[in-house]
This record gives sequence, C-alpha cells and structure tokens, in this order.
Amino acid sequence: MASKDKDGKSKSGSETAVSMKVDSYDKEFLHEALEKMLLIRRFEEKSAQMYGLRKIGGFCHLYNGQEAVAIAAAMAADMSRDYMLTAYRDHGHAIACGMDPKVVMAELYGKITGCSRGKGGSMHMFDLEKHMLGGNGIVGAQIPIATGVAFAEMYKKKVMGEKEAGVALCFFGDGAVHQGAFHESLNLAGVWKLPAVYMVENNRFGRGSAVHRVSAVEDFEIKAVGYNMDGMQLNGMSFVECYEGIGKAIERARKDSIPTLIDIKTYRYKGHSMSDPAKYRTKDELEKFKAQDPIELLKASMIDAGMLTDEDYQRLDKTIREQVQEAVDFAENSDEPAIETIYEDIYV
Amino acid sequence: MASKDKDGKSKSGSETAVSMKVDSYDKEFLHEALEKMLLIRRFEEKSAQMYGLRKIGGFCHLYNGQEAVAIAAAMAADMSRDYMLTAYRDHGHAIACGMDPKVVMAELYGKITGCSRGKGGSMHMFDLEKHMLGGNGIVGAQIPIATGVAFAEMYKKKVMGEKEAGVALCFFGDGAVHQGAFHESLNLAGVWKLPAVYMVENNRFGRGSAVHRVSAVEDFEIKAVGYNMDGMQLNGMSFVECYEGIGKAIERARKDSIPTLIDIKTYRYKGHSMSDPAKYRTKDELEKFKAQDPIELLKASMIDAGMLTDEDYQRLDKTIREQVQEAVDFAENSDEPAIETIYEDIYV
Amino acid sequence: MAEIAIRDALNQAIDEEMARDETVMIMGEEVAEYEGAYKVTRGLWKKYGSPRVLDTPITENGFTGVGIGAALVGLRPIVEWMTFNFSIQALDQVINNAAKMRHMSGGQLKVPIVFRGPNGPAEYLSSQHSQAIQSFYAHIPGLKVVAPSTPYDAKGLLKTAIRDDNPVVFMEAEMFYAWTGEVPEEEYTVPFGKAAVRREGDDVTLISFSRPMHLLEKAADELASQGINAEVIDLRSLRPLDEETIYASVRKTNRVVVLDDAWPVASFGAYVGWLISKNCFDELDAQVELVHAEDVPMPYNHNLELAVQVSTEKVIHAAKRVLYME
Amino acid sequence: MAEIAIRDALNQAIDEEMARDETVMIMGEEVAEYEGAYKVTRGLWKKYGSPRVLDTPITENGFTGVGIGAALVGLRPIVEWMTFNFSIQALDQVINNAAKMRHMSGGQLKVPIVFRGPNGPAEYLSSQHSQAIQSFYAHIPGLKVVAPSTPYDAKGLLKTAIRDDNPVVFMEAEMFYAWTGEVPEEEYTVPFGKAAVRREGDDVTLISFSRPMHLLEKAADELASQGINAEVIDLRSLRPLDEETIYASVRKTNRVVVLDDAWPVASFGAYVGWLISKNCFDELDAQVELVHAEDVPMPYNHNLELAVQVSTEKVIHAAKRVLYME
Ligand SMILES: Cc1ncc(C[n+]2csc(CCOP(=O)(O)OP(=O)(O)O)c2C)c(N)n1
Ligand SMILES: Cc1ncc(C[n+]2csc(CCOP(=O)(O)OP(=O)(O)O)c2C)c(N)n1
Ligand SMILES: [Mg+2]
Ligand SMILES: [Mg+2]
Repeated sequence: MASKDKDGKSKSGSETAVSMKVDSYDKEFLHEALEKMLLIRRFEEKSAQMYGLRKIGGFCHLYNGQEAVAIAAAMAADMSRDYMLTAYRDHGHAIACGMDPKVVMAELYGKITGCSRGKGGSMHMFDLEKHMLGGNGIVGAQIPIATGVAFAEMYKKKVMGEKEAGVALCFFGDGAVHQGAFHESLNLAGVWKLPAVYMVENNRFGRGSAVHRVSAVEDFEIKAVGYNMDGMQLNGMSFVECYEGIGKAIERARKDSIPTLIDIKTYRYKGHSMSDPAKYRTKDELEKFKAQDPIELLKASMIDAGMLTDEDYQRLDKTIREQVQEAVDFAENSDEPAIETIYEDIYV
Repeated sequence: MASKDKDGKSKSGSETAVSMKVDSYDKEFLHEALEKMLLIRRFEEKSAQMYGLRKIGGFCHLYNGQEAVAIAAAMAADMSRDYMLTAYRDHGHAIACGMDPKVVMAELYGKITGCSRGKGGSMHMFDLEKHMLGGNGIVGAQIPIATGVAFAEMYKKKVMGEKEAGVALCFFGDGAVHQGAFHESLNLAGVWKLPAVYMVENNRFGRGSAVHRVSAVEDFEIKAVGYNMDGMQLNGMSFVECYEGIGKAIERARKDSIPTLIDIKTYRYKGHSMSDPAKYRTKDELEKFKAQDPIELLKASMIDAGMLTDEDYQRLDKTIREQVQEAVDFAENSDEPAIETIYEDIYV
Repeated sequence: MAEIAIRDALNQAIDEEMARDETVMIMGEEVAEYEGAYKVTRGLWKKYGSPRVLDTPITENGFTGVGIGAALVGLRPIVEWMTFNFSIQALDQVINNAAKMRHMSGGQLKVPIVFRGPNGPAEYLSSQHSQAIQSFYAHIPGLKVVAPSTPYDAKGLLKTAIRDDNPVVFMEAEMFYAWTGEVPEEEYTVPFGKAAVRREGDDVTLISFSRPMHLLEKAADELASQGINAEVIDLRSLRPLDEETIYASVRKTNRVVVLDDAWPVASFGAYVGWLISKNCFDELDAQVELVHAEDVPMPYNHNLELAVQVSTEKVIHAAKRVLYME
Repeated sequence: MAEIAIRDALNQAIDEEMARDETVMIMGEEVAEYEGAYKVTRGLWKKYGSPRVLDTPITENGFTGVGIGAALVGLRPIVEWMTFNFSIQALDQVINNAAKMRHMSGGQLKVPIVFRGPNGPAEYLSSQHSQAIQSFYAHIPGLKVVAPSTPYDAKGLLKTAIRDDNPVVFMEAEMFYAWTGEVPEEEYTVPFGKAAVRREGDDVTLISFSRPMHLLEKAADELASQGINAEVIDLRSLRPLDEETIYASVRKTNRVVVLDDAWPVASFGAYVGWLISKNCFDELDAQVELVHAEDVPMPYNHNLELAVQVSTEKVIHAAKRVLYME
C-alpha cells in the first residue's frame, strides 16, 4: 500500500515514482493482465477516433490511464460469482469483466447487436452473464445498487444456504464520494456486514473540479472509520499493488463478510468526456502521470524480469489492434435497431 | 467532555454518574438555565396532557429529558444573530429561542394565534424574529438548510462586509446521521469553512431503533474526521458540559469559521411521539437515565453550591406552571383560523 | 368469508408470499422489531427473522437502491416506505434505476421489486407529511402502479405485485388500514390493469382509486336517494390503466366525474379527465369534472385540512354540474 | 436590437442582477471556474469571484438545500442544476422545503431562490439523461414554474425570477442554448403568468412552451402552406398559468393541439388538455389532442430517440385530426 507522511498526505501519485515487484507472479498471469489493459487502451483510442468520425455520439467517457484498476479488480475477483458495478466511465470495466469488445463497440454505435441493443450507449454497458451490472449515468447511484447486490449475496448464504457469497465490486469516482448515496450505502454495508468492496477511482477530478476544491479531505480511505470499516489506499498506476490490495479486500468480503473502502489514486488522460478540452489542468501534470503509465509500468517491469521482450509486446499490440478493428467492423456492419424496438425492453 | 475507555466506547450516559461543577458560574445565569429547562419540562407535560384531551392532534414529539441541550445551546449562542434549526421534536428549541409559550401552545392547538397561524402544528415551530427556523418533519432535511444559513452568514461577512458571522446551530437526531443530507452538508461545511455547529441529539433511539441496530458506529463524533472537522462528545444530561462544549464550538465557528460535529448523549423519556408505547426499551434503562435527569442534576448542584433552596425551586416551579397554564388558556381562547386562510401564506 | 382489515389483508399477502418463496423479503424502517409503523408487518419478524424481515436506518434513497440491487441478482424485495412523503428522497433510485435498468440493459435485467407504504393525507400533520404523490409514479414508464381500496384487492393485488417481474409501486393510505371487508380463505390474486365496476348506474360515471373510493360510494348513495344512478369505477391499477372499462361506462352514462385526492396540476386525475374528453368526445354530454385537493400545501388545523381535501360533498356537486343540475 | 443566443441572454440576466444586488449569487456544479457545463455562466466567476459564483461538489440534494437555507436569511441564490435529470435527487428539498417553508411558518419566511438548468432530452444520452420532468414541478403548489423559448423571454423571465420572492423553477433546454433572437439593450423584465400569442390564426390553436415551441412554429408554417391558419401560443409560465389567453384562443378556433415533450400520463400537457376540455366544453368542435413523447424511456440510438420524441409531423397530424382532415 502507498505510504503516507506524517500529515497523512499520500505520497503515491504524482510525487513518487512507482516500482513494481513482479517476480513473484506467473508470467502467464502478467501477460493476461498486460493484454487486457492494452485491450482497454486500444479500445478507448479507437472509441475516440470513431467519436471524431461521428460514429459514436453523446457523452463518451474514456478510461485511458485507469486501466490497471478495473483489470486488477476483475483478476482478483472471481467473476463467475462476483459482480461489478460502476458509473458511466464503463468501457474498461465491461472489457475487464470479459465482455466481447464487439458488443461493447456495437453498443457505442447504437446498433441492435450492442450489449444493450442500442438502448444504453456508452454510459450503460451491461452483461448479466459476465456479471457486469452497468454502467450508471447518475453520479453515485450505483453505490446503493451495488450494496444491494452484496446484500443479496449475504442473504443467499444466510437464508438460502448458498456456500459462499459473491462479492460486489463497486466503483465510483472521487466526485461521487460526496453524494448522500455513498454515505447511506457504506453505513448499511457496515451495520449489516455486507460482502462489498467500495473503490474510489480517484482520478483527481470530477469533471473540471480537482478533489481539493470540492472535498474537505484529500484521501478518502479516512472516511472508512466512520462506518466501522477498514480503509485502504492504493496506487492505481500499479497493477500489482491494486491486484494485491483489492484481492485482500475481496477475500475479507467473501470469507468474513467485511466491507472495505479503498481510495485508488489514478488519473484520466483524456478530458472528462469527449467534449471536454480539460483546460483546468496543466500539461505538466498530465505528463507527470503519463510517466507512470500503468501499462508502460507493467510492461517495463515484465521486461526487467525477463518475462517479456519488446517484440512480444509489439506482437501483442498488433493482435489487439486487430481485435479492436474487428470490433469496429462488427459494429459498422451491424443493423440499426428497428423503430418498433422502442416499445421493447421496458416490461418483462 | 465525556471520557472514553480504550475501546472507544463512551463512558457517559447510562454507565457513569454525572457530577457538575457549577461554582464558577453566576447564580443568575444558572437560575435562568434552570428556569428555562423547567419551562420546557412543564410545557411538554402539559402538551401530553392536552394531547390526551384531544386538544392537540397528529404527531407530537416531546422533548422531556433532553432539555439541557437546547437551553445550553441557546444560552451559549447569541440568539440575536445566531440561528437554530431542528427536526420535528422542536417545542424545546422554540422555547429555548425565547418564543412565547403562548404562541407555541396555540400552534399545537392549531389556532390562528399560533406562531404558524395553525398551519404548521407540533412539528413546525418557527419564529423568524427569534431566529428559530423550524421545525422540519423530514428526517435530516434541516441539515442542508442549516448549512445554507451558515453559508449566508459567511457570505454576508465576506461579500457584504458584515462584521461578524452568525452561527447556524443545527440539531438532529441519532437516526438522522445516516441520511445522505448529513454527509453532503458536512462536506460542504468542511470545504467552504462555514460557521455551523452540527449537534446530534443522540437520545439513543430513532423511533424504535436503538443506535447500534442502524448504525455502524455508536459514537458519531468519529465521523468528523471524514469532513476534516473537529468532533466532540458531550453528556447531554449536564447543562454545564453542554454549555461549555457547545460554547467552544460556537466561538470557533464565529471567530474562525470552523464547523464542529458534536455527539450529545441524551435520552428521551417519552415514546417517540404520543402514540408510541416505547416497548423497545426496558423500564430499568429509562429509570437509569431519569436518575441523571438534567433538571434534577442542575437543581441539586445549585443547592449543593448554595445557590438555590428547595423553597426557591418550589416557587419557581409554581410560577412556571402558571405560565404554562396561561399558555393553555391563551390557546383555548384563541380563534380557529378562517377557512379562507388555506389560500394564504403560500406565495409572497 | 372472514371480514378482515386492510392491514391484515396486506399482512397475509406478504406472509403467504414469503412462505411460498424464500427470495421474498421485506425491508424498511421499523418493519421488523416494531412490526411496522402501521403494523402491516405484524408477526413477520418473529416468524421469519432477519434478514428476511429487515429494519433499515432512515435512509430512503439508500435502502431503496439496496432493494433494487438485490432484485437484480435474484431476490424479490418488498421495500416499505414509512410513508410516501419520504419516498421523494428515493425517487432517483426508483425513476433512474428501478424503472430503467431493464431498458438500459437492452432487456437483460429484470427488477422484481415492490415499493409500498401509505400515500396521501393523514390527520393533523401539516404539509410535509400529507401528500398524495401518485402522479409522480404514474408518470414514469417502466413502473407499474397500483392502489387498492378494499381488503380483498389489497391482498390480491399485493400478491400479484410480489410475483410480478417488474418494479411495482403499491400505494396504500394512512387512513384506510382499519377498513374491513371480506377476504376468502383460499388463495387468490387480483390481476393488474383491470378496473372494478363497484356499482352500476347509467346517469353518471364516478371514477377514483384508493382511499377516496369510500367518498364515491357515499356520494353514489346520496345521489341515489335523489334519484340519480351513478356508476362507480375503482381503477385499482393506474399503470397499466384499464381504459376500456372507463370508456364503456362513459358510452353508457355520457357524464363523468373523476376523483383524485392529489393537487390538480399535472395530476393523474387530470390525465384521466383528458383521456376521456378525447376518446369519448362524441359521447360526452358534459365536461369531465375533476374533484381534486385544493391547490395548496396541507395545513395542520383540522378544519382547514378537511377544507383542503376532497369530500363527498365536492363529488356530489361535481356530479350535479355534469348533470346540469347546478 | 442585437441578436444573441439564449445562453448569452441568460448570462446577461444573471450578470445584470448580480451587479444590481449583492445578495444575488449563483452556485452549482462547474458554474465558476469551468464557466458552466453549457457556458451560461461564462465570465461571471472572473468578474464576481467566489463565493458569489460558486462551484459545488456533486451533491444536488445538499447544495439545493444550502440555497434554500441561504434564501431564508437574506440571500437570493440561483441554484444551477447541471441538468434537470439530476434535480430528482434534490426534489425533497424543493418540494418539502422551498415550496412549503412559507406555509409551515404561517407566512413568516420567504424563499427567494431560482432553480435553473436544462430540462428535456439532448442527444445520444439514453434514458437517465433525457427526461422532461416539468410535470413534477408544475404539480407542486408553492413553486412558480417558467420555461422560456426565446432569448428575449429567457432574459426577461430570468430577471423576474431572480427578483421574485418565491421559489422559481426555471426550465431551459439542453438543445436550445444556441438559438438566437433579438434582445434589446435597455433593461426589461417579462412578467410571470402571461402567455404569448406567437402567431394569430383562426383554424386551430397550437399550445406549447420551451424548446418544443420551434416545432409549433414549423408546423404552423406547414399548415399555412396547406391553407390552415394556426394560432400559436407560448405558455412561458406553467405555474401560474395564463388560462385566459388559452380560452380566448379556443373560443376563436374551437380546435386545439397541446404539445408537451414529456411522457403523457399525469403530465402537464394532459392537464392543460383537460382544463380546455372542461372550460371550453361548449366551444370545442373536436377533441383536444395532446402531442407527447412516447410512453417509454429514451433509447440511445439516434433514430430511436427521434422516434420517441415529439416532432413537427406529429403536431401536423394532430392538427389535422382535430380539423377532421385525417
Ligand atoms: C447526480 C448527477 N449529477 C451530475 C452529473 C453530471 N456529471 C457527470 S460525470 C460528473 C463528474 C463525476 O466525477 P467523478 O465521480 O470523479 O468520476 P469521473 O468522471 O472522474 O470518473 C458529473 C458532475 C450526473 N451525471 N449525475
Ligand atoms: C425522510 C424521513 N423518513 C422517515 C420519517 C419518519 N420518522 C420520523 S421521526 C423518525 C425517527 C428519527 O429518529 P432520530 O433522528 O433519532 O430523532 P428523534 O426522534 O430521536 O429525536 C422517523 C423514522 C421521516 N419523518 N422522514
Ligand atoms: Mg474523478
Ligand atoms: Mg433519536
């Protein structure tokens, strides 16, 4: 976990360079992580491109820079029984849950082959089978929902005799922390002892507002004590740190039904959404964070550890680029939903 | 302030007998406190009686047992510039603000002479001149409003050149702490540095729910750190402790525009409202708290200190009973509002 | 058949469905140990324990969302709102999640949940505690909205609601829990979307739902004594709405009074009034009258609050207006 | 006269009122440093600084309540909701405090506050972000509700709103900020409660408000080209509602189409439809048609979202129906 100086200010993030020990990990495992993170990165780059070509409309919130978080969580979890819920910045989580990039891209295109049949778009990626429960456009509104998922898992174990509880992996932004929904949910998780992991993807900004401008505190794990919960801070640029920290929280949730609040320091490279020029931050700041890019970092550590060559990486990247292009082709070639479908998918 | 043992559990309240040092206070000052607390007590007893006679209807939430809190706050404040806002259990605060018991009782009767012209009733005592801003029936909803009052006071000082800020005294119950409104407000007060004092009147129950059944933590001042705020715990049975503690918080708010969260341990003697038999608690528990009755305690301390005789007290009580009877007579003899008044008091 | 109170009819519905299906559970403020603010859940916590009967903190938005989340992954929660006044705090969860989850997921998810509690005015509670907010819920596609007026319907509709795979807003009334009526021993359900013709008549159609139904019955009695035969319709279900039953009656009577205890502007009652005006334009012999609460916040004083509310007299006057007798 | 965009007309109104009265301030998400999600507050933070132009955290319920509290003790806050979709989270504060504080205090308090922001659909945003929720606010006594459709009215009504001592809900539209129109140099205000007859005609009355007004204008053009003279009414103010202007027109045309971009059930549009049906019963030659959004959540796909929304074609068809031409 990230160290803190005596003022309680976090030293992770822009201040300290990150080093990552990967030796104790399986090569295949790290390859998988790298591949998935890169898939998100290339997918998002393509999304931006297709947005520019007006193939995609509306708000489009990209995940570039934050890839380590969703991938670490998904890999630390058992997605056959755990669930993910997040906000509108959800392409990365969708892919992390194992959703096919094709149906994600088709959804961005609003096509009938999209995961939500063109009804949801960028902000509403869902895949019930893959345990991806959205994709919520209202800031903070997924937190009670995720808490309800955790409640149901506790209930199924207690009342219905299921052996082990699934864990609700609840993601939200630094801006969402202040919403009443956060507070109400964490108290419920604390008092009912629910198997949930609450993760602030603290990318330092909610739209144009830097954390310190809208928050009385800079580090959010400090709020955990108010809910009789453990708090944790993680460097979101480090896949390994996220994997280990989130993994611990998941285990505690699954085994002992104890929830955790994690402040994960990360950064978004793009504007809030495609229409935001992000003038509220300096190029310097952006570059500082890019210098600790989670993909570059994992790649470098793997090369250092002799688990990867530059060639391997180029090959991987090429395959992924092709995969993303296939997703685009799939979306392009898919049909528009028929007009009558407006009356569908409302009631069972 | 109340001491804590090493588990962080409060020792105040039912565990420890309270002793109160009153020597350093003016006799007149303490007389005033005693008189006001007793006025609330007798007023509430009379309200209960009149409710029984069906002169008063609806919900009627009595303040018996909690008198020290509102009176200490009002006396520590400067009610010519500070403001009080509370929930539906508001008769005590109304009287503490200096509202005439007559107009309070007339409001309970729903008469046109009531402070709210018979429109508000028990839950909605208001007196703009006395700086009593209600009386809110929605649990927690007064917390943002009070925060707004504090904001306006900060604004008037910063923008409009007023010399000193008034302080918003915001009261709410232990049940209200979990509401999103609490969380959103305290963050705002923390980040904007507002002159507010947030007081949990922790009477151990929200309706039939004991604190530990609905809250992940038992002591609420622990939540202050999450808002970069100072927390404080006070024994609500001790007028002196409340007066000093709340006074400190008010001073800090006024001088330095720093908000405080105070958990005030108190107890309500009656059911939640007149229709609640309060079967969810033991007689024993009730008696334990009554043994530390805030009025008896102040009285006894004053007698010990030679500031009061039993006779003084009897005389005082008699005067107050007469005053309360006058309030009832006033309410009885007042007119019902005319039917056409239903269209009044809606728009300016 | 046994005569039981609405509160007990509701209790039976919950009890039977909980016994039948272990995914059914109920949560809300004071529903468990205190047995409900209006005693609808009496005995259930003793019988089923926690977490099947679950007390919540006072966090309407939070626990409503918890219910929705639980419904997404296999439970069938009943969320009790102590009163609908407090449900305004949960409206975002109901509108933006319960009503839209299925839609946003392209039909992948379902949200089998019931939101229930008393709606509408009680007595001596002033304006924050006396609101009839059916219009908010009826406005929202993705929700079903029902409002019984008898013990029989209360039980049958609630059982249907619990078994429904969609989010159902089930509106009761603070002042009707003690009303009694016949409820059969044997199991039954009442379908959504079917209005009940409570009384047949051919002079004027009176339409309402929920607690105000008793005013219609009284008004119809009074009108009958004056030789006017009113047809009385209980909508029972606001969404879906049984338009056919309404129009069939209007085709017969040619005159209508709608009674809705809410404020008039943008109300469900006004919508029904417009629907009839439009779809029975050629059959109507008079304007459609709407009897509604005065367009003011509810005062505390009892005379005032009665003056603000709908009443039998107001219905009778409206009926006479559409009969050109006033 | 200068032609300016609605966004700039709103900006002028806020700027002028802030210059005129130092108790006027504006708060909301991104209104200060970012100059507003839709740039309505451009330049104001640089000019007036914090706290007069104040960025808030994403806590609609909290900062809306803060505005109300500040209004109680002498400020005149303008609360910007980034969109009305998010205002659902603040509805409790608006309904239970802003609209009722004066009432509950027996007339002691006043709440001079303006709640404003874009209401109604934008593009490609799916169902949580594309809701037209005017009906919720119009339903509530204690609020005033206005919705301009031109730069002139936007400025004049907003100035009136800021000076009003009551809580005013001021509804804009995400898609209309760039519309331009004439706005005079000299100071003016536009009163509440007065509809504007945008076009005179005697064949049919077309009624709407806010952004859908441009559909009415287009429909009227198209109808005119077919020899049908439509009278076009812009309500501007929903609460209070200028019933007289409506009825005067209906007495002339005997045929009406109401256009409201919200869902139909319990909608403001249906209320207006019922009002006219009732109060002009003898003057109407046809049913009152309501053109409304399809009763479904808004989909993301652009073809679908257009199909769900109101349109010029739908207005024309409705007009022809009331003219018995279809
Ligand atoms: C309740 C609500 N208010 C406002 C918005 C508009 N909005 C969308 S995203 C956003 C910023 C959220 O920031 P954060 O939580 O940090 O997440 P991030 O975008 O950084 O991932 C805002 C204000 C919204 N969607 N919902
Ligand atoms: C939002 C909301 N939910 C529920 C209620 C019903 N209710 C009224 S008082 C109360 C208990 C509040 O307890 P607490 O905050 O501890 O205050 P106390 O009554 O003990 O003074 C409840 C649940 C309400 N008025 N508002
Ligand atoms: Mg962020
Ligand atoms: Mg309490």
